[in-house]
Amino acid sequence: MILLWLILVPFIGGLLSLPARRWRDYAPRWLALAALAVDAVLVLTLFADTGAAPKTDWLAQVDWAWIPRFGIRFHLALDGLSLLLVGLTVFLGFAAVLCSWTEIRERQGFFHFNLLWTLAGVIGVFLALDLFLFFFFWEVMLIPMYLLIGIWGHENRAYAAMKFFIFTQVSGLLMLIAILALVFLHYQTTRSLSFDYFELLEADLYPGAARWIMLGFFVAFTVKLPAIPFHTWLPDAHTQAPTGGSVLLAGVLLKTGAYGLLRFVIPLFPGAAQDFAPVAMTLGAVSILYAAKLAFAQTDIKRLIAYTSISHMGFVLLGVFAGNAQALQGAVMTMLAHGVSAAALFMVAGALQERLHTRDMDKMGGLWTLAPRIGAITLFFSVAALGMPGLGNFVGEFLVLLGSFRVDTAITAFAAIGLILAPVYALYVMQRAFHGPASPCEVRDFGIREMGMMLCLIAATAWMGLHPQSMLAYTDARVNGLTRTLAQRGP
Amino acid sequence: MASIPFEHALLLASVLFALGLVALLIRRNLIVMLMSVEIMLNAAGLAFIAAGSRWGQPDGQVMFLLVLTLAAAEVGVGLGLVLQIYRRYKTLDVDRLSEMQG
Amino acid sequence: MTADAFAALLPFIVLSAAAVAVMLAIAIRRSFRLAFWLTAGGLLVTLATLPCALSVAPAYVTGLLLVDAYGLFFHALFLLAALAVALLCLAYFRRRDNENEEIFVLLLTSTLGALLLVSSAHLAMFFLGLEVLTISLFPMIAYSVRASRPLEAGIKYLMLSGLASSFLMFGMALVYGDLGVLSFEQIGASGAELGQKPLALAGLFLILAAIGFKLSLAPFHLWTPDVYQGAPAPVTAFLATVSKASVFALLLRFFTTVHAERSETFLCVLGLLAVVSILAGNLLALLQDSLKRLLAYSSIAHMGYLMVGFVAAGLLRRDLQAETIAFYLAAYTLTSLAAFGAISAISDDARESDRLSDYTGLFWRSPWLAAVLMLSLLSLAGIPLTVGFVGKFYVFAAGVQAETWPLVTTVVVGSGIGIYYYLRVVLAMIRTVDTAFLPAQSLHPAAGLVLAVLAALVLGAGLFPQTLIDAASQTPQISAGAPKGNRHSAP
Amino acid sequence: MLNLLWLVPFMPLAGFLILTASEGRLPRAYVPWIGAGSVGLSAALAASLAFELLALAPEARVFRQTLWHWMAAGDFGVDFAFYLDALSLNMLLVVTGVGFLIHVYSAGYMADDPSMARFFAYMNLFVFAMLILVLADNLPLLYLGWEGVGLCSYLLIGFWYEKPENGYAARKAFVVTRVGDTAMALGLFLMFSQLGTLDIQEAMARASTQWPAGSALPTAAALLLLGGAVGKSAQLPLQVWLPDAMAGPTPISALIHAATMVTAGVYLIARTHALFALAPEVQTLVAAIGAITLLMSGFSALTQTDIKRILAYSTISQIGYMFLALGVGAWSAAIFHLTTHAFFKALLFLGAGAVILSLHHEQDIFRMGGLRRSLPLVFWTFIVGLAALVALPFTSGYYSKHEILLSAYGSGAAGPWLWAAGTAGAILTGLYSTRLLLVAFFGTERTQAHSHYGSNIGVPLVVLAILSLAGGLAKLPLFPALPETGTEETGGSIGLATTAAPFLGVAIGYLVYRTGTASAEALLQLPGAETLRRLWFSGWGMDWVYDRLFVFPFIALARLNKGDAVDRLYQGIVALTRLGHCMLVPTQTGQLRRYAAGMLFGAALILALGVWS
Amino acid sequence: MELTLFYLSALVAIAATFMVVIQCNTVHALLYLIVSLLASGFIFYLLGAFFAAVLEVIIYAGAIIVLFVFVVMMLNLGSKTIEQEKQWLCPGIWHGPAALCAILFAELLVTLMRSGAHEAGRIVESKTLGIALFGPYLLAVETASMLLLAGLVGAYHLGRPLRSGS
Repeated sequence: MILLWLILVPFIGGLLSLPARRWRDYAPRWLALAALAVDAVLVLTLFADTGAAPKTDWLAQVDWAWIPRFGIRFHLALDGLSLLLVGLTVFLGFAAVLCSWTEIRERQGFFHFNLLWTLAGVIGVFLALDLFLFFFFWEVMLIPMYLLIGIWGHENRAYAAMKFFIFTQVSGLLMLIAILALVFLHYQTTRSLSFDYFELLEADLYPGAARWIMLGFFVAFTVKLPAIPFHTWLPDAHTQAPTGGSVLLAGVLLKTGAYGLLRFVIPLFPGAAQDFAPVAMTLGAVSILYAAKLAFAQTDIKRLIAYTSISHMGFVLLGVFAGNAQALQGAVMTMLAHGVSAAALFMVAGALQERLHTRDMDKMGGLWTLAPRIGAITLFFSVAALGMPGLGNFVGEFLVLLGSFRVDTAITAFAAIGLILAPVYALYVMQRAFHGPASPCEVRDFGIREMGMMLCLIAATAWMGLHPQSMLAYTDARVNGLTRTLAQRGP
Repeated sequence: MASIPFEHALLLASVLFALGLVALLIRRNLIVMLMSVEIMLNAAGLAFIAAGSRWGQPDGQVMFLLVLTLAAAEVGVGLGLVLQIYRRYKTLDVDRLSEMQG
Repeated sequence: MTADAFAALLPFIVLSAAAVAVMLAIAIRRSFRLAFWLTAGGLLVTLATLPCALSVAPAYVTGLLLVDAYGLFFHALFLLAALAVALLCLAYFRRRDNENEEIFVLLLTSTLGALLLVSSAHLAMFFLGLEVLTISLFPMIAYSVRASRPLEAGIKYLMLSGLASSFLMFGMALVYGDLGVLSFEQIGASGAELGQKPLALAGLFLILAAIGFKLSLAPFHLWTPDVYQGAPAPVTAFLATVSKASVFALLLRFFTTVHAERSETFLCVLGLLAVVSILAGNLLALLQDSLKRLLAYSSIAHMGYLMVGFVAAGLLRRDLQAETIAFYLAAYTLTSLAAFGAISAISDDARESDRLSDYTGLFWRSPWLAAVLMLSLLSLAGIPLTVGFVGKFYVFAAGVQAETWPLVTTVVVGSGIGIYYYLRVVLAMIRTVDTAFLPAQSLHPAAGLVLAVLAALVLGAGLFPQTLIDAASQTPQISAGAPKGNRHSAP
Repeated sequence: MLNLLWLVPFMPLAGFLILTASEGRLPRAYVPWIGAGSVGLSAALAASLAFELLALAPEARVFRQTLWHWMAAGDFGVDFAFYLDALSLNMLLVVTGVGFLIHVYSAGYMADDPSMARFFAYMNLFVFAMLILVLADNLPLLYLGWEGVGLCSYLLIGFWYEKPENGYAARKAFVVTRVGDTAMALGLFLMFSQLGTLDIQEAMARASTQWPAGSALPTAAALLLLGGAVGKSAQLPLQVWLPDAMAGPTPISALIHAATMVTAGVYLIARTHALFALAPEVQTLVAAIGAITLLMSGFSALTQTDIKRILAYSTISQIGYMFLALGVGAWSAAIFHLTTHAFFKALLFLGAGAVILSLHHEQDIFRMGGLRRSLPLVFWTFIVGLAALVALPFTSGYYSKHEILLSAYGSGAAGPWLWAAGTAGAILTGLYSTRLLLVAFFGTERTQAHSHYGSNIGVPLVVLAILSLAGGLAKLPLFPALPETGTEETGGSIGLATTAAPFLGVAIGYLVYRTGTASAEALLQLPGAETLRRLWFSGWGMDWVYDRLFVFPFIALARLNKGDAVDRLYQGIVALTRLGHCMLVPTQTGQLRRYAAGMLFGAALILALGVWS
Repeated sequence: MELTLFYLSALVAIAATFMVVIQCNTVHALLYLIVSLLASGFIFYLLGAFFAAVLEVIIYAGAIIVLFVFVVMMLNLGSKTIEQEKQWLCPGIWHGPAALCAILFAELLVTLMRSGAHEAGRIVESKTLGIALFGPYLLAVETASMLLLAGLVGAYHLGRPLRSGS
């Protein structure tokens, strides 16, 4: 039941924050915080419950009949991987609410409604173990996010929102087709119609079918991830979204794609995934480099950060398809660490836009003098983004490369060039926005609220870098299971 | 009565049908267009009669009666509409009635 | 007449009586409200007689009508839709001095036509039902005779409908001429050697052309946008839902009973029509600025999706076909009613609001109305949470199971394009404009009631579709005497 | 007591955290106390640890401390663990000792800078990272320190961020070293994938047993590690960043870009010497790199006019010696030279800093002159430093460099060539050192010097001068961390020539610059000399080449594809859809008769399909 | 004999219909249409459908066409419209529609030719027809009444003059 509440709390909170605006202007955001706090308590309870126990199996489950006609069940379950990602979602939910505190002045009730519903959808994605339910949440989270971009976004919001929606929706349909194909093939052999994850894990597919079905899933997830060549929605969406939206997009929504790869593509189609691994890994490596190069070329700071996200997600793709324990754990760590660091960078970019009314780095410069706190925080997260050891991103990237090196030396060496390109763009941001002579204007530095939030993010990043084992332990069992699956059912 | 080739009757119906179609397509006068619809319906009726007489069943004639009913009703409504249109547009030119497009 | 036959006929009798009663009432005293209440009462009583009819189903009445569960499902649907349209009319026709009461008579007769159509078991009844429906629709479409657009729409529909009727009759004559029988079942009995009966086959294709016109399948779709746009909004709602759904329901009954789907050619033609409709409808809607035209084009596309479901499910299993069609039609009816209802609610017989600019910022002017419209658009786009998604899920399920990949691909492409224009409307509605100059929309309570109920149904059936699925799937037996053998052993 | 090892690095970290958290609101007087004090405590602790460790038997001089389990995945697992042996102890002492002195010096040097707290914070962070580097028990942790010092280097080079060129230099330093680091990371991956561990000692042990000497795997691994080393230690071909790195405050140049960080590459190779020993070709390559680098940068140093750039090239050159030593297997000689170099190069930089401070940030030696009178303390300590650099007998540099050159000579076939290069380099060293001394400290006073430095500048200079002189007497107890290399007695003539070479350089320098710059300018009139000077001045044009090979193409490519070519694909789809729309819309003419024709067409079509199929 | 009559009246029907298509004067066109319908009625008779033949003459030619005549006279279309019709009927616009119709006709023709040869002309007594109408087709008749009701109400609504004002 606790799993259901995890989804329902933000859902109800969102509904409540709609009318709350009439009561007080600030009521919606406090309500949102309250809802998130309740969710956080739930997540912490789950962490506490599982802290001591061996993290091997599913920690909690909800399983009800939903649409018996198709054997669709309302099946939620949680393992270490889900738990971490749900934790990340709630954590960044706080960040998203807090960074919208002053930015969003109009239609606060509806804003927080959408924010919370997006979170509910994402949590649903991380918990759903019925493929139909998964798809359901997968799509449901799009609409509020679409509205977030479309209503509170920046100058080109309509285009960006549309692009975001169409990309994810069309790829989602491909996934739906793949899900159905999987279900019906399974039905043909077993005569039992079911969308249940565990049952479909046993599906016996002939390799040709498995390859195509796997591709359907793969495309949906790589669009969301995103990887070259399906990435072009992301720079627009991230750039145009309000800060809270960008935080959720970069921090959480992208992770759903990676989660899908880990949860579905690899376990359901181990053989096909292994056959496909060289292509996928190449895509990952190309994403890393190509996006890094594009990031360097940007002058719009949010766009730049958006491209860095693509670059980092390339590591995830690489890691997932490398498929050994190191690479998979690295992919998970990259997801978590990138979630935090990219969210923080978007918050900085949002803060800058709120203060300077521009995102063009050519119009910035010398901000360090004017706002040293913003500078220091940007520096920290730029450095995190470029993979500084001791911070979370490094652990992820290092493990990914470590693992993938065993699988494919050439691709890994190619991908490692990304380590060189990362400082090129990351430090370029610092140079253009913060270094250089100061302009004579006044810029409000971060206040207590923003610093508190940022310090939490910093602490999280450093914690992930210095003691990643505390998180890796949660996914250890799942990753071992995956490697075992790959070893047994691989080609 | 001597037998008449069924196919020839149908052929006649087809010719009439096609002629009605041509009329519908090339005439711009609304009343004539309504007339051409009548021609086509009549052709269909003829086909029914022919079919009924091939099988020696009353069903063909029943269907013809229904066609007749439809034709009457349609002409009633259609002419009412044409009247309104003429009042409004002062013309029966169907091509003038293309305000909505695109 | 036996008691059973009477029971089976009861809905038709009550409905006809209601029509006559309303006419008489109008003749005695013109009162819009009275006419409305009589109509609503008539529809409700008819609805109440359905269980009575169901108790004797399936029952042939004089060989012309077959009252079975399949038909009764649609009866209920159409009666409810007609009730909704009646309520919308109450809200729409505000100028009560204009002798507007006839609309209710016509509404009742056209509903009767639809009911007859779906229950028909004989070409004569097929024809009559269709014509009762159509003849009633002519004056309904041209109802607001003071305006030019309704007249234009009316004459277009009348002429083209006459043309279609001619095709239909000619086709029927050919079928009859070749086979000598008129009832569906008898045609089906001699359907085995349909290949050796070129005349009958040609007749069936001509009938298909007429049905294609009514369903506005491309290339018979050209009339659709003009008529949708020109007709008063409640009439458009009726036209889009009851008229289409009844013809499609009949199409299924007719073509399956005569075993047309055994012919590969036939399925190919239907598939082709589906593909062309999907592409043409979606492409035409792409940049459309009139919401009613946009929805008209979208309905073309939807008929294409439905046809995909028809073809695909037809390849598999008959009950699945009926279930798919029934569910999709119900979903489509609900959704379209909501969409046109929303349009109707902000229009009246003095002014039709169908330009996209009329909807700019609607979300901020009257949020609930906009929310309903948004919901219905999302449902049309097939986004989860809505019943439209489940409908599309059915289509995909059938398509995937039958492995009709070209059709499935087309549906995906069409959906992708579709999202664009649905979201364009959504974007217009959420555009933030200075609302001070725009009047808040006042909502007539009748329209408000209809929209609230419809929105609740769209959401409710989207979240918990099992009830509707049960209703739709308990109607698999289209007619007695259907052969038991199935082409495929798949579900 | 040894258990307090963890405090050594964490003391500076604490300093960093305190200084950062204070956000510059701490009273200025406290800042140096925290900054230098934390390092001082570390140094004291390191010294006491040294006593304790050295009290043990040589074989037992190993201490391992695991702080926590860092990360594990599958069969991979590393701890956050420190490893203290003679080698790391040596580095520990150098880093904390020299670091402390430079911190003290900085308190004076940066006294007027508004961002002093930030400066000390970065410095402390650097010391922390450097200590992690040298203490790391495993390669990932070493990599943490390795990247950490790189980051601090970046931060400190770009410390004065208002000037864009400083930022450029900082980024250049980071990116160029990152190239090497990436190679090193790949080396790590290779080692893990083949050896199954990244624990240094364990990996070395496994490599020695699993890999035959001279086979491909150790060669590849050693090559990749070498990539990291040349990046960090500014050796060919990645030396281009170091001269530019002089943009930072001078104490930084002393601490990071002379004494400690740049020698990390030497430390790395010494740490993994077992691996390099398995790859003789790579070892030869190391020696060759060292030899070529020391010569090339010696020539470059000859032509520089900026006092810090002269010292920077000199640093590159001296690290070249260390590489030479590593390449010929003289491990302890390399570390020995590393240590002495830390003393005298820190001294030189600090001296140069004092000069620069006195001359209001004037760095061109040709605008100096006559400083021996205005800055006597600096002058004398500078002379000591230069003497050690030139390796005049009885200075520390003499012992270490002598050992290197003799080892080089005795190292097989290529030995004499390496020796010759090293000796030539020694001549060059003498030459440019003399040039620097004569031009800057003698002659007429061209810029008025204001000596206003206090004791916290003077004391470190004196201490370092003493160390530079006497440091060579200490016999570093590096066994068994590094294998003993018995310096076999080579012929006396070689030893004599080695000793004499610096004198030759000094003599030439004296002849040329005795009377100011006139004779040097005369030399430039020789044919080709100006071209050569420009080539040397620009560091052999490596920047020019790299710009054209990598930087410009990358920027051009980035600019060209700013809008993302892949997006065109999707724009194409959009355009196609719109085209479809535009082609279909004309069918909706609104004309009834055309609609009828459309229907007729449709009917004819499906009938045709039905009839003819 | 009957066959000859059949072909003769078929010829008349076709010719009259053709004249409807090309006749510019609406009233003349209507007259041609009556001729065509009468010819059809005669064919019905030849085919043995006497009742239908009678209805064809009475209802089609007698009632429906008269309705047309009324409207034409009500609208009082003068000679101006005839001129206009002539302009509209310029030869250019024939090609497309005629070609399309020809194609459709050709398709029907091919189908007809494939279907083989069958005889028609069996007499169906009016009594049989009556029994059918009030037996199995009872519901159809009832429904036809609803059809007419709808047509009636619709024609009433559309055809009445608009009240001025409001």
